[in-house]
Amino acid sequence: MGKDTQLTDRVFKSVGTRPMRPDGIDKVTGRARYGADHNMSGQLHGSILRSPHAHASIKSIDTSKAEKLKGVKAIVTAKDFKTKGITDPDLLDIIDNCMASKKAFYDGHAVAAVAAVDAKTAKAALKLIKVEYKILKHVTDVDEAVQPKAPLLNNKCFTKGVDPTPDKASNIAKRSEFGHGDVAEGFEAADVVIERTFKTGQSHQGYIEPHACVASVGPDGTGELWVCTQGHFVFRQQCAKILGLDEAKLKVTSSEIGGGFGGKTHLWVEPVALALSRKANRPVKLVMSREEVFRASGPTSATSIDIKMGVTKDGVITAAEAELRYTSGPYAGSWATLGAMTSFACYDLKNVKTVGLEVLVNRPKTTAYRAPSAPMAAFAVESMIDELADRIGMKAIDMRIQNAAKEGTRSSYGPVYGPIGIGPTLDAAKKHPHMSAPLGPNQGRGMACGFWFNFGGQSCTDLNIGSDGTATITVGTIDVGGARASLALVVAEELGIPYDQVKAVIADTTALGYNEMTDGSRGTFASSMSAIQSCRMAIADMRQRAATLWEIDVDEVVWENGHAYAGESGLNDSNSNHPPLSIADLAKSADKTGGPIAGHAQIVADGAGVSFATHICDIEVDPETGQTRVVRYTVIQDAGKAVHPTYVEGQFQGGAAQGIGWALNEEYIYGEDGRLQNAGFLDYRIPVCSDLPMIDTQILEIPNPNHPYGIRGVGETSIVPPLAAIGNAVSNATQVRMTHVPMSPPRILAAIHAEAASDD
Amino acid sequence: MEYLAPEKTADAVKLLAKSKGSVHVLAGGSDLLVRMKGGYVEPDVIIDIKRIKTMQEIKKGATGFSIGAAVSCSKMGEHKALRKAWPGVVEAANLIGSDQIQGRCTIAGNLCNASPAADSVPALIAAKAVAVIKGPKGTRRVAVEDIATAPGKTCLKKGEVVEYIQLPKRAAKMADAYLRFTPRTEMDIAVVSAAVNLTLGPRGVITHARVALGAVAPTAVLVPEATKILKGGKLDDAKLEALAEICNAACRPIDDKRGTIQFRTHVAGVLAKRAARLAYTRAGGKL
Amino acid sequence: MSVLVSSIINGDNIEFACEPDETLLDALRDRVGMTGVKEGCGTGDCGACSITLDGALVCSCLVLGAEAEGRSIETVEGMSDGNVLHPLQQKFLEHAALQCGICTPGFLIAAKSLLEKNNDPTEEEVRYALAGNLCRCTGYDKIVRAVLDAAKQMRKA
Amino acid sequence: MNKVFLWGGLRPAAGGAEFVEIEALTIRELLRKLAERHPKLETLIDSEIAVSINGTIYQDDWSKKIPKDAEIYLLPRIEGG
Repeated sequence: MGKDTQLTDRVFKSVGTRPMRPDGIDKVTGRARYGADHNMSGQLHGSILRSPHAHASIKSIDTSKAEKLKGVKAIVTAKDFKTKGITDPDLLDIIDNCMASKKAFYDGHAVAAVAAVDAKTAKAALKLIKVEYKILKHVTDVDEAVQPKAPLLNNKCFTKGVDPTPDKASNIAKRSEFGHGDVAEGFEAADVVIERTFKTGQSHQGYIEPHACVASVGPDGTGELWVCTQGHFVFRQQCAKILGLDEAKLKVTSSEIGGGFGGKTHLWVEPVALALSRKANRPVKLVMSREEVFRASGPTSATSIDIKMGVTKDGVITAAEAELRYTSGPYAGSWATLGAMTSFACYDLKNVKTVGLEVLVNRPKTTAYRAPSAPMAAFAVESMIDELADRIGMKAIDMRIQNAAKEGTRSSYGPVYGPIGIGPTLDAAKKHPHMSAPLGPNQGRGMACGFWFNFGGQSCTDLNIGSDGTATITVGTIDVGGARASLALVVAEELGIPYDQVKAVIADTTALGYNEMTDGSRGTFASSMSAIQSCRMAIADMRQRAATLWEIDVDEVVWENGHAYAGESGLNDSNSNHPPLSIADLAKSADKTGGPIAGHAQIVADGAGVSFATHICDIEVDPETGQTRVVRYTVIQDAGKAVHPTYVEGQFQGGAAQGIGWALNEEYIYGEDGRLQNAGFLDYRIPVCSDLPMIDTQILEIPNPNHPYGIRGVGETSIVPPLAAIGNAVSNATQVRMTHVPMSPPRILAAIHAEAASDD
Repeated sequence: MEYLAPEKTADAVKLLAKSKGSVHVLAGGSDLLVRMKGGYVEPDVIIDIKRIKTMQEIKKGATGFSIGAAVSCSKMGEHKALRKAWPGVVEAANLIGSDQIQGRCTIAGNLCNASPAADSVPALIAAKAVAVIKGPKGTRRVAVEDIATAPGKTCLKKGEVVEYIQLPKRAAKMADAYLRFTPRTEMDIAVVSAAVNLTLGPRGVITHARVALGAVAPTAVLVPEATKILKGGKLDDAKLEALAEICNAACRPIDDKRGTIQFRTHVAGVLAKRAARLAYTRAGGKL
Repeated sequence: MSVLVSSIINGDNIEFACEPDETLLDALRDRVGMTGVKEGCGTGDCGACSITLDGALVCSCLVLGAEAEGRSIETVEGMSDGNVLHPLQQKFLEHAALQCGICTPGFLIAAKSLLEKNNDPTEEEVRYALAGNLCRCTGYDKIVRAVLDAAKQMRKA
Repeated sequence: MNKVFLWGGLRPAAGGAEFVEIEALTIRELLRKLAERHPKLETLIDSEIAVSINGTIYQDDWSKKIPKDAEIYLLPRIEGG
């Protein structure tokens, strides 16, 4: 996709307006159908037996009694998942996670599943399955897991990324290193050097809709899967491979999705439902309980980060170094890699080095969570920046401005930046009234910056013009929070017709080519790019049709404002004998000019623009209890071009709220037995309405040169700064540096008391 | 499973006495249904008491208020006279879960669920409330602090059901207050809580006091030593500090997912002080 | 053994049979077909299954289906007046007070229950009244604005 | 001739080099030549690599043209939420 030179001064008509979403009425009347809202004839109830142990060898599974129970139609265990011929290690991990083969790696790991006529029978059947375990020593803490004597999860895990490869197995699955310059030299040049260790708890995406699917596979290998997912094409591909089905014969339909945030990019129960269905030759509905969601679907990593930064007394950061240890559950991932890449991405550093270590632990498999791995790294880095600024007597915002990355800066992860928005968000923050508003007693203000890459990937769209001139845009990316509205706006813009004459539809896997998932903030970025190309193809076709109707050369037809004009200058050509033709006019005669009017595009939407944000927040701390209250919160972020500003604001606000929850209370709490103690909304404590203030937003528009409208992804960056912004605010309110997320009241109070004791 | 919904207390008692297996009373259901969902209980019989009219009533009589066992906490919140007489008890009842939960849950259920962190229980203990229990052998009256014997265990015998909770009569210059600590503003379980009930004499002198703490021991506890500290004289800083200390000393908490021993012990004192100030000013005292 | 239950659901007499230990949430979804009532947790912690039962706002996951005998139930399916949306539904759309929308039915029922008791709530009152409903997408900002705006419009009407 | 920088994780497979110099017109040509020179990189190239050309990251499009003297940086593929 080439550059569009118009983009900076383009005047948009539809893009940038705030119409109502097309799927809205269904969602306010209860008509919208989510994962658990679909049923099929003859449907069975699926249920999963899960390990009660954090780490155990599975000696045997006896399903004979359960099989004899009346109403039980199928039981599957790992034996029903054939791994022969599968070489992709990630896919093998997915299969093992969906159904434990040799070992149960965490409390909640699936070991068997039942399909029965109803929930009651399924539940009774699970109780009749006898699993013999040999309990093994477990490790859930990231720092304990890297110790030489830690219980080993996988005796074939030899750290990747180290040369030569170690000959002794460990829980460190991968080491990845980034950076440039010479940090030792950099620290020499510094006037102040600070070293600290930060820890963050494991948080869950916390989508309100639990995973749910209905699977149906016939004896001929033809199947259907109805599922709440962020990527039904990816699910089709992976499920087909796992089950040994032909992709083309597996139709995957994405339901409305009740939140994902990365957690629904991954298979958890779907292959199990398909396997049960195939065995029973009946449709199977499988819905996770909330407890199962917490225990057995992927949370983010818990981390421990050693960081060292040096600064001159003039505020120049001379060197920065970090070792970041990220848990990835029982299987390798690339979470520490992403942490190592993103940690210092906001700054222009001459000497920087980051090392990420992927650590295996007896916790559920880590999945992506909104800008995965970036928030924890930002917590460490942005806390350090505040502390360094304080030490040299500089304002934290000024030190950030002075060191901010800009066009031409070599990023800490390697490449040199093009035009980027970190500087403008900082300038906007400095000018924002929030920065200078007075603070009350026991209140502190904090700020922090955040970075996320964003990406694009494969996209495929169809545009079809109806006989009345209205347009249907069919996309293969899931709409998680208003994308249909945004895509309809883009199509309306491109075709020059009103928004309400465009219908955006999410197709199932039989109707379009492959599409990547809605992740990496790519939904609107990539689908709009493909939609624009589909429109341009249809417009080219319509120009040709107008030329045919007018019996003139196509070069003499100009397309403007949704109309074909005869004559080179279009609108202004009053000499033309041909009155302009609207899309509706052209559609009316489509049967005489070549049949239905359509456009199609299949692209790799590369060139997503990186995205930066700066957040400001005020926190009040009760010094006697450590209780916190978020008093005020402001998000400033670059959107490239905000297609539907209301939903862009919504992304900013939602990301901030998730970050606030993570910063203050959310975490996985494990007992001595390695079992999760708080597998429910009550004790996991995501923020409720009365916990938050209004979240102010400021959208900056620094166009992405690689998108025809300048669009960047906006979904993820907003969760990156809150951990640090809140940490800095709490530290400013209490005069105690907070180093452990979540900053729950017991932790804050303990930190205040420890500081008071050290002062005595 | 059998679901039964008697319309008279006597019938409920009969059904409870004769039912076999795992028999459970359904008042608000906000604890029972959660335990059923989690598979922690599998009742053979559920006896729903919400169809019993007398158990649905809040009555104001010569001896004080009686609150039927099936009265939802939101109904308590809507009762003006009750709110005026027992602001601490009502605010405790209205802190349980959300509006949705309060539309169902009851203080009798909260009491019989026997959680050390139950919100309404410390307030009821401070209020010197009594549970009126009907059983096969007739009626007995038990002080609320004696109902729970351990986490999840009560002194109720087979066939017994709490019919109503009795709150003493109130005069002028009496007030109570309940405060709890939760990390979130709502939808949370008390990490620690404190209830203070005060009666003032002339010139703001405290004549009676009762203090109870929640979530700091296996059951909610009455702190009798606190009564001695508060009684006689006005509420001043010295009294408050002594109150905090005695409350800290009364704590026997555990470390768990909701809080640490250290945190609970410290905050118990903080909340006791704050609740005492609130009750004192509510009763007309000047700080 | 199933229990036969007669209730008034969104103004209509409806009979359904359910297991005695089945929740009203499951009965509404699986027996009556009211899938607008959502299950987010099944333990009363998220509010997605909010309904009113004889006018009281409750989580239907914490009510047994059998308890609904003779009682009146309102769900999101009964909120609009014919083809005219309830002002709350309209304002939720106008303010983009939903992203994924799974929590929306519960929020609408809870907000309606609030406005019936208090037609002029403050922001703080709205926030506390809706504290039993979890939303993970919006950060609540636009939901609160939508409810305040709907209240304003309903006061004028 | 383009300077092709390797992120830390790739360097062991390329004999520890921080960058290699390769002349290539497209990403495909670049990766092919890279694998020829450092066979150990081949499996990593197939599954784990994204290519940054002058700061813009390309995860998939191997037909992408490489401008003369562009800065090329090989990075791990990124996952998102």
